[in-house]
Amino acid sequence: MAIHHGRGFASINYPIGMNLGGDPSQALVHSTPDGKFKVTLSSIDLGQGIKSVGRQLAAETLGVPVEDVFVDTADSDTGPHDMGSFASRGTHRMGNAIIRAATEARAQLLEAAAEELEVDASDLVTDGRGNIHVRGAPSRSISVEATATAAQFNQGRTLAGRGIFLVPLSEVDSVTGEMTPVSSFAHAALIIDLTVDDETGEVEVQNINSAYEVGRALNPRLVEQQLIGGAWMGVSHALYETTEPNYPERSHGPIDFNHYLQPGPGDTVPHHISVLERPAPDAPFGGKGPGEMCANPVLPAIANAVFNAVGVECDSLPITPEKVLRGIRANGGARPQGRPGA
Amino acid sequence: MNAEYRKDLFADERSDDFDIIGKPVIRQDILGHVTGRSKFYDDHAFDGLLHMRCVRSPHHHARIRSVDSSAAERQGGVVRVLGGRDVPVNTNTLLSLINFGRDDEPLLATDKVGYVGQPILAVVATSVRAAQEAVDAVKVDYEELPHVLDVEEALKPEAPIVNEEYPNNSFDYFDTYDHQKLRFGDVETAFSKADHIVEGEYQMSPIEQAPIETCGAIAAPETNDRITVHTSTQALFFSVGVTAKQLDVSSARLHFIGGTVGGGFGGKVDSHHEPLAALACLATGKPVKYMWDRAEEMQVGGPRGGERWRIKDGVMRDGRIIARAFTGFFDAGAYTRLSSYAVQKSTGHLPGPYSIPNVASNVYCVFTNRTPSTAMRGFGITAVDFAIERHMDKVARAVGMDPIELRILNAYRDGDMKAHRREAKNCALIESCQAVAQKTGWRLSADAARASSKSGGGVGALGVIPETVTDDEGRIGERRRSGLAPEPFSGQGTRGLLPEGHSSNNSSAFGNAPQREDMEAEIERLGFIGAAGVPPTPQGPMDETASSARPIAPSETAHTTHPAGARGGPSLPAAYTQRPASTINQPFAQPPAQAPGTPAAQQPAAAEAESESATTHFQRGVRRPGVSRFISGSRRR
Amino acid sequence: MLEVQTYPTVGEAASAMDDQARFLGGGTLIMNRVNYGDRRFNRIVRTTDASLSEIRVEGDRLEVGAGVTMAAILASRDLDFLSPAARAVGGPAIRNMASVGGNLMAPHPYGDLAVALLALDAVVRMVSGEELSLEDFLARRNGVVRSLLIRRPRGDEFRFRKVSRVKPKGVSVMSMAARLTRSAGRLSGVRVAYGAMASTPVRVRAVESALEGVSLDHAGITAALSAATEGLDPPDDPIASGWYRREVAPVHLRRLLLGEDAR
Amino acid sequence: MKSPVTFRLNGSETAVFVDSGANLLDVLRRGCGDLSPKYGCGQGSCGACTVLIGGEPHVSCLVLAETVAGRSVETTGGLSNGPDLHPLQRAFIEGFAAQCGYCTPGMLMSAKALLDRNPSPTRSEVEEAISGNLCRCTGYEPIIDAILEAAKQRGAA
Repeated sequence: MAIHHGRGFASINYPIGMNLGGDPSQALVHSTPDGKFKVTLSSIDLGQGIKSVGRQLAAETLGVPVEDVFVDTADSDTGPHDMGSFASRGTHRMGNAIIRAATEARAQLLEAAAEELEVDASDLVTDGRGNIHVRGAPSRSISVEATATAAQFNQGRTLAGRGIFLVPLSEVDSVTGEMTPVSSFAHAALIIDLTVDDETGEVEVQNINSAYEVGRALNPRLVEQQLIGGAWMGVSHALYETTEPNYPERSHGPIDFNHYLQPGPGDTVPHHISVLERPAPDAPFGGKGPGEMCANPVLPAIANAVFNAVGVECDSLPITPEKVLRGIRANGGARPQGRPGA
Repeated sequence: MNAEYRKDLFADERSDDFDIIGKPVIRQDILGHVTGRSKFYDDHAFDGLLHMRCVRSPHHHARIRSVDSSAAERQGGVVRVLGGRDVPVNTNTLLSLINFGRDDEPLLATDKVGYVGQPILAVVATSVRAAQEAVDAVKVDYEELPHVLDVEEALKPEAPIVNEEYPNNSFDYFDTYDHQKLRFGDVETAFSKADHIVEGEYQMSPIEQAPIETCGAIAAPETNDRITVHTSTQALFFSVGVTAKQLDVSSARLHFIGGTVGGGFGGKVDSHHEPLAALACLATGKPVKYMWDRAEEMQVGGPRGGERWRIKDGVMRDGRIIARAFTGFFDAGAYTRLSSYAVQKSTGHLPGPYSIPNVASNVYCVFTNRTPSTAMRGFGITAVDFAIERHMDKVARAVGMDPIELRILNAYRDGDMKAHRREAKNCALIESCQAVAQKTGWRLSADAARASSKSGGGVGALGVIPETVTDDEGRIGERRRSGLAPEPFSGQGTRGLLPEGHSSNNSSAFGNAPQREDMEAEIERLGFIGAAGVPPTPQGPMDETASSARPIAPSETAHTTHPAGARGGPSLPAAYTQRPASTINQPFAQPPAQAPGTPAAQQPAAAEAESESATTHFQRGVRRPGVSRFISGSRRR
Repeated sequence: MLEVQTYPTVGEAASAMDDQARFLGGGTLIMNRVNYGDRRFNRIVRTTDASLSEIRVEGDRLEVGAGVTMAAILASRDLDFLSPAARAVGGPAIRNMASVGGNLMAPHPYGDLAVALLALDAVVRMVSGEELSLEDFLARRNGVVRSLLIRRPRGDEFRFRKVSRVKPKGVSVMSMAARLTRSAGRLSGVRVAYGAMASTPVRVRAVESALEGVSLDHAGITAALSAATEGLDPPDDPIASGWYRREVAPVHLRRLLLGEDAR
Repeated sequence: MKSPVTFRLNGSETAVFVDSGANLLDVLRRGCGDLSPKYGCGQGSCGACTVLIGGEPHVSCLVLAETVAGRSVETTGGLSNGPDLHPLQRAFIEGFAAQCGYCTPGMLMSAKALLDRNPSPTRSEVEEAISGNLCRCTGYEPIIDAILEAAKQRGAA
């Protein structure tokens, strides 16, 4: 009986904002009479946080406090068209649409304020705390609230914005596969430490060290949510999950969560994350959506670590104890490979 | 968990001076979540709500001889039993909304079933129990048919036909090929020059998205002859479009509400619940809920498909990968859904984040008698990355190299040419590798530790689109007739040669210009410094201290690896050696006469013809009977 | 339609049973079937009889009502030896509902508590008054159970181990229980039972006899490990294949017998 | 067939007619209009429907509704005291312990049952307490951390 330690590495990139459908997103922004802003979309929040990210993008772009902005999604009567929340397009496509809508609304906000202050709109800046003032002269100011009231009740002006973001459709060439598939790439590199029990084939992940390059962490806590949950899902995909345990045969497909295996709360793995930010041109504030990619490097890193631990090639997922045990048997015993990078 | 932010990296491209961006602002939706007041689709109460359950196939593949629902219709609580004949446009394919692929999947099966669990009838009743009892009372007479469950078995000549719309058991690409090709350089010649050949096969398991909230929709009559649909969809307007199309109603009558969804992970794009619930609502005039139970979610809901990938690498002793060939199979199950698209998405991802001068792939969307697969987190990429990164470790062992060093050596850098013929930009693989190696004490050589994504890219052969060998193998139906092997260049088909620099189109990866000037944000307010911002960057400033850490290929290697006309065998006729831009999507065997080597950029006429033909397709799509009044995009098969 | 009949005494409930009825204990098995429209039954029979939830102690003899929940076992000092098995069942919510009687009826791969009870030679007392060994009951699995009669094991002679892939709680790859009674320093009259290794929890007689008269150490248990799956044809399911169960059963049996650390 | 059932829901007397064989989850959601417990499986395997009966966690999808007659039922809908959030709710908010939010009401009920009985649990006691509650988004760690934080805050208060 022996427990073998293994270390494995993998690095990946991930396409952000797939571009094979020519898929647009739209956003609308408008102000209430007291200078609070509503953002209407038809994005879907599946937990990834588009309501929250959209709100931050709108508030930053408008130059108003985040508490004064709310995102309303998704109602097909009020939210303009959006292709959907998939393919790592939400932050990229909708984020850009929101920035454009908020930019237009901001321009009107500043014009309305300029009229009240009797200055040129191009001389005005926002302070992010609900005020607009002349650049370099904070005393010549008007609140966003007063501006909105004046705009709507005195000036007869809307403070609203429309945004659409469309990356035109990329054709795919039939012979070379030439295409323009994506807007940018996110990146990740990851090291897994695990143990393998050579009597049972059981694998236990001990530690994850990762580096994720996300363009810009628009909200670091939301990014961390995705990276932690995504790494968990990566462990789950690598070691546990399948709807068809005997693929390609269809027997013994699970129909409940007791039989569809996933790591439980007692299987959490210490995870040290490094976040890198190389802002992507054309992405909102440079941010790339981290949600989809973060599970991917975990799968091969685990397989590589299992090989490192016991010398078994695990090229078929999930890496069940049975597959590891069969591999050890086929090799006539565990064949530890020695610690890499030492 | 702990997280560190490496603000030191790429600091010259980024300003972090914001009020709200980059701040840990509390989630907008969290108070609703912790008080249980967030409104998910099932959190809407309706008087007289009806429930729907489906009669489902117990067979992998069977002809439906007859269906008798008379007993079920008489049972207590049953309001309506709906079949395929009740659906105005019963057959659909999800991507018809972007004009991609042919309608191939019935909402409710009428003539035959192609997988266990396929719905045949939808029973609408006053309670779930009454609907379940009625489902049990329906009698379906089946004639079982032979079935196929393995992707490669399905491509063989003797395999049963899974999906009559695609009788070769593979999706038709460009009305020409049974797979999507990628051809970049000359893999065969490069393999012959490589010091090592490393091969491997990798298999992804089918995986359930497993959102804790199961998929579903509630459709209720609204005032003004409209229907309100509360839905778990991940794509609101996809669902509107599919419903408008299949019910043949104006989208003006559809009011879809969603946006607060209990997890999706890709499994809530398929838009099957909305049309069925809305159909039942129209048929009964009552609110109807169609919600999957967990068993349906797990076995009837489309999973991440099983994918199989084979990789063959040609590697030099120093670790440079000079050629990589892929053969990929997406197990679509019985119907297309999104798998046809995933094949192209994965093709655009090859050969992973590495710069390899010769790449080829054949990727297949294969029909088998299993639950149709669909999107899941990392769709089209997760399995490829598994394959590539397993393979990179095997390559490292073959050449006796540290696995991270191997990746950094081959990593793509700004300015490198990618296999899909676009320049790499905004790369950060090397820095990600270095960051994780550094904190775990994984020792890297000085060269690898100093390497940078921003330097050494685009040099020599890695900076250009190479002269490329092409082929016309795998035409639709050929494989079924001849049993042709699936690997690239595995047959005796005609070879062609495209000149260095050949590009067939120049589509932008960047967004449309703002509609009006005042929608365009100032770059400085978006946090980009210098060259990093919008629009597309030229190459960033060279970091003088960074080492290229990349053995620059001698120019001899760079430019003579695939000499024109030097391939084994008779030299090709001139007509096959050049492939002008305007032939995109035309069968390869009939290229129009064209001066060789005319760069695509000098062919405005061709580009115009392109966009015109796209418009034509779009209009034709819109006018097709049964197509939704609005459409979500335009593209070609 | 589904009918629910509630009776004040378990006796009346038992007489209301027929093949169209199911007896509702904690609900974890039956309500699942109800929710999924199982039409093999159209009546639910239940009782409000408090005596079903009693735990009676007479010296080292215990009578545990069929309605006693896993949570109640965990809360009972008298049943501390059953804690590892009771804790192996579900999460806290399931343990507040799942009953001893239900665990005897649970289909593969469930029934971890029954594995422990098998190794303890528990006797099933039916509502009819009939008493039979748990092994015999599991072979037929019908009738309404009133209680289980259990003799408290001595010292550390009772062992239980559940092998699950999900921590801290998951379905059994297998579970194992052993009562390692000794005579003059040697094992004697040992009981060993497995769960998830057959269609019901089973006693493993080949192992029991191979342990007769040996010492509890590596050398002593060798023959028992060789006989670990004798006569068994473990099932395939989504959790593990029969092959895997057979291959690792000796490993887990050794770890159980010698008290080696579980991972 | 419907029959009347009376019980206490989040401290208030409640009477509702239930269908024969109905589970408590359906009755709470559709009969009482308390939409905080969620349907995730109907099998007792996900925990999204967890409520407290007599202070103890139960998966309400497997509880025959009429069996709660005369008993006290607590749901996440009643967890806050008016606008004053329970320490668990505050800890979940500040700890970013929810993403899609669908498992959250069930998690909170399991966590409340734990803290009511064991005000300063260990990490493994927290893991055990939520071992019947599935989360597909977070990887559990932020949830475990939030429950431990809530225990700390409650101890400090």
